[in-house]
Amino acid sequence: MNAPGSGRSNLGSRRLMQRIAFSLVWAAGSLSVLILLIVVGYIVAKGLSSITWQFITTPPRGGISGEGGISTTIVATLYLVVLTVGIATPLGVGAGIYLVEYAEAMARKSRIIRAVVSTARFGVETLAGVPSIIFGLFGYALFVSSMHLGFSLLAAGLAGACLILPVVIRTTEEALKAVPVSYRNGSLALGATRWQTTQKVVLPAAIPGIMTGIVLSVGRIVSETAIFYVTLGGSYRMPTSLLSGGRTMALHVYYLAMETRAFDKAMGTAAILVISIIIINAVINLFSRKLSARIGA
Amino acid sequence: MRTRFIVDKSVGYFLMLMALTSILAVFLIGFFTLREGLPAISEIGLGRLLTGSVWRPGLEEFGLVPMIAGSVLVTIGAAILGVPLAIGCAVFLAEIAPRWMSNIVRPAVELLAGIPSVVYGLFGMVVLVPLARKVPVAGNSGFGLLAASAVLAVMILPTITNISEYAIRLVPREYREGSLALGTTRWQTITRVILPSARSGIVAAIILGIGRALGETIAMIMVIGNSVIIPRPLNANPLTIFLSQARTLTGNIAVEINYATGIHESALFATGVILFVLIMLINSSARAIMRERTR
Amino acid sequence: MEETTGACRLRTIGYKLWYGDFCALHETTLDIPSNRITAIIGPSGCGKSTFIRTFNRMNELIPGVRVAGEVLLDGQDIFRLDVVELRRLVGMVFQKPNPFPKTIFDNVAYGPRAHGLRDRNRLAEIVEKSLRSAALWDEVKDDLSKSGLALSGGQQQRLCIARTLAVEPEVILMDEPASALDPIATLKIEELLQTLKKDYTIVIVTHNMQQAARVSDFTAFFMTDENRSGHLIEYGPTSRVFTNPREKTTEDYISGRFS
Amino acid sequence: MHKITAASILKAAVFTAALALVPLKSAGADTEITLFGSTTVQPLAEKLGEAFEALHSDIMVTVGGGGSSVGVKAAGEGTADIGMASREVKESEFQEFPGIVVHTIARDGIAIVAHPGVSVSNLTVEQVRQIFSGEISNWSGVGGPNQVIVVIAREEGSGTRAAFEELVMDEALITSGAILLPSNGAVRTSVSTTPNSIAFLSFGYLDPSVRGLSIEGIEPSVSNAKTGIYPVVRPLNMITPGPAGGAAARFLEFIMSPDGQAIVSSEGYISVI
Repeated sequence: MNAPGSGRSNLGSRRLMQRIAFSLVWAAGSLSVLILLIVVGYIVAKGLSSITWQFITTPPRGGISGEGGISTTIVATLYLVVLTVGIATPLGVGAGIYLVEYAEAMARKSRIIRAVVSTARFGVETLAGVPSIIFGLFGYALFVSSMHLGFSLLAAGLAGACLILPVVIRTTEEALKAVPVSYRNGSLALGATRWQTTQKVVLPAAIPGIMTGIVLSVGRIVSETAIFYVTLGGSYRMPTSLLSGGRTMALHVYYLAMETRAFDKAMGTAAILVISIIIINAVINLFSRKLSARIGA
Repeated sequence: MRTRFIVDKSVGYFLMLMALTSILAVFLIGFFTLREGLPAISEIGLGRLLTGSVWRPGLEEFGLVPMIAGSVLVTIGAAILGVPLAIGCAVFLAEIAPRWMSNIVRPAVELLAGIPSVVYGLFGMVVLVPLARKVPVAGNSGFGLLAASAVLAVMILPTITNISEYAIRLVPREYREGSLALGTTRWQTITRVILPSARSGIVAAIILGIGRALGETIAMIMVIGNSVIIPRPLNANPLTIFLSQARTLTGNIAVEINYATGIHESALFATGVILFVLIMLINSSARAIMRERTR
Repeated sequence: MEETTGACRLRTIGYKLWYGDFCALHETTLDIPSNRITAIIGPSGCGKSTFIRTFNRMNELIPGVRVAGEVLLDGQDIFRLDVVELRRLVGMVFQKPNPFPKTIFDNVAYGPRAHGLRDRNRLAEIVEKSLRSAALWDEVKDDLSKSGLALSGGQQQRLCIARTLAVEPEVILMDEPASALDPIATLKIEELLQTLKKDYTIVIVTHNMQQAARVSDFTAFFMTDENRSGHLIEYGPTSRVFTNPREKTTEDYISGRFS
Repeated sequence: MHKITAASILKAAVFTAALALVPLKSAGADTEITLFGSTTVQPLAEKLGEAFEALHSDIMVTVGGGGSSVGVKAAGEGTADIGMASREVKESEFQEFPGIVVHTIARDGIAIVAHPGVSVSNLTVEQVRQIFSGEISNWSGVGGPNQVIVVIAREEGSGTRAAFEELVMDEALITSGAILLPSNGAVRTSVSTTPNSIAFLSFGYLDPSVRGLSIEGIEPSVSNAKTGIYPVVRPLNMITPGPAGGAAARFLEFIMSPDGQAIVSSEGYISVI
């Protein structure tokens, strides 16, 4: 028992060390929850009083005095969600299907295709890391100025679609990879082509995962400010066409906070934003639970 | 029978085109930002842009050193506050938390990632700036690096926590068991075997967090003061540098792009090019580290 | 039970284990003698790994595990001992060689260092002694700073044994230590066991009956019942269990009627 | 779950994508007037637009910000029907867009404002220059308490800043230590919440949350600006890509009418008739 490495001697101090360290780690975990509660709690508590049915259904007015409600900003946000998701989903799902279902088989045959595939992967990875202000600059240079779309939903939507494209691609890839290979083999063995297999067997199984990606993208667009700050113009009038300017809810929070002293309304709008994000996260969790249940079954 | 396979083949190529839209977008982004920034880069010179310490567009002075300093300092501040917290969270979730607790912490961290940056900015403006103003130092306006770093620390927490937790979970169970079987405490196992084995993943997580910090815009312009100065301590205590106002590269673009014309606008695009290149470098080094690890 | 000669080091009395509601191991009462090699045999899933992971309380790492009954180490209830101290006294070598991604030296010095030893010379002594005891010294003495992962599978397993010896345990648990190795490496490990038993009490799980017969002094045979729970069927000196089993099931198993 | 098939998702996606390409421009250019530019002119334009819409229910006025330079550019490039600028159009801009027409719809004073807690109430032009250039960095330098002055200003390119520099700063430069904010509203908000701060602000944004300082003993008020004794005044311009036509012309006519100019006055700006 007088072993050289005998633990008895320092076991007490090691235990103490562990206790201190674990308390700190527990504190870190709890602190993240606490920070969330403080931020969300503060915003919602301050904002709740200004949220009324009227606030949601009337348009903003009064310029810098920051009067009125937020109806037009909700509409502009929804337009942008539909627009960006509408553009990015077909492209993103298509790209995801290619990268998971086709890329390997096609790349095996040709060196050019192999290069194409790795280029595509590089594109997705890079795009995912681009900061949103750069998407904004790009949207401003290409869509607003060069293509003469002006500050408009269309210009902002195109720039916003670039933001969520990698999100859709990645979640689609994840969802497709989670579909067991046996599903595919079963279908292929029956003589179905790859596309038939993908369409009839793989995609249906992957739908909850793909939906997760779409909902995640919705969240990104609802939260985004920087891109729309430089491409959307910021008018709070009701958008009438794709070439109208507009103001999303997030942008409205920015303008109210920075340009007016209507902090209560900024808080109210921010509270609605935060609540929508909480709902969106809940939906995502629902989908991913559904997904894991399905894969488990 | 044949048509089925022709369809299959053409669908494959069609999907391949879709897969290439990302790289097309990257190319277009690079191309247009560079095209707009090129006049400034050629006229002013990349060297003067990167080393000039005065930014006065009215006098055609376009030095980015103040913004580079601002971005670097606010990122350092965010890392000091956020990295220990984020890694603590990751260790907690991966190794220590009982199930009920991780069922609270994990969604909380996810939600922190989802909260719009404008909301963080608003919270910073209304709560943190007045709080920072309470530090009794002459010339402290509250707006500045401290408030901005605190906001940013929370914003990078989810990125670092998620990727670090993933890296820690990738450490083979055998290492953990092998260490515990030698009579080490769980904490010793974590610090001596698990964290070293997950090191590259954690480093990558921190780098990605830094990339995210450098790219943040709206929350920054709401709390950092946007002054075009190289931050320096407000008094003899060097820590008061964090009470100084500053401006980030991203803020420089956002604050001025709407008001800029000609060479000034081009200089802002050049700022964008520099930011883009910087973040691409950072992200690809993080990816390289992660790839190294999986090998 | 009967026939165990010498001092008894480990003893289980009415020990039971559940994963959640599933009873993985039925009441087991067993004495493991000092300085002997005790082999645990039985078909896959019969609870033999679960059983030896009892002795260093490794099962506690799995959520939802419950135990009942007594387990004694030198007469002391292991559930009352500090688990960290227990694991130092009861070392373990795993089925798959699991050296840490560190140098050979650091792998062996890991335990003593964790227990607070800082003295470099003393560490170097322990590392050499442990590597010698694990019959690995001559193969690695010139490149102790090489990664432990760069060794061959058999060397890695002996490194893990050296790592275990470095903290001077009283008991060494081995969970199918040779199942991932080739026959030559297996032979080396088996030879090593014979020298180690002079100083240590060894419990080894194996599904290789020849190996059990070759190396062990005592053999315990576990078997699953219709509910897939593990039962101890028979326990005694190896020579007797293999030549003259008392239970029909043991005989069937040994003669290879099922596996 | 099986009701949603892959095909239906793809169909929906394609449909929405197609939707994105169809109605590029709404019913006709004459029913909507878009304005972009100066954040100083923006709130005024919004008020004018609301009044104009009340008279012409078929026309919609959409006002966005951006800043004076954007205003000139938007008009010059034709991305807006009307651009707004809170400063004179520069020679270089006329060279770039030779066709543009400038309409001065109002004039605006630039007030020097401070946090309500600041005890100083009058400054000379010279003192203002020294404070904003950083030569005087403590309120004690202008007869106030011993407190560091927090200078808040607009960023480069702002029309308000350009006018302020031209009218007050002469050749002096605004100190680089100034907090820079991207709009008049942001400046007002920050001055009202930051002790010991000073800034310049469009008259239209004056309200009790900030303290307007007298310059050379003259209060920042519309009447003082109108009679010409308040020294810091600049034009507010609307710019059309060419001679105004259609709805934009009717909107400009309305602005220049007595009704329109009454709104200009009531919003705190100086009418031009």
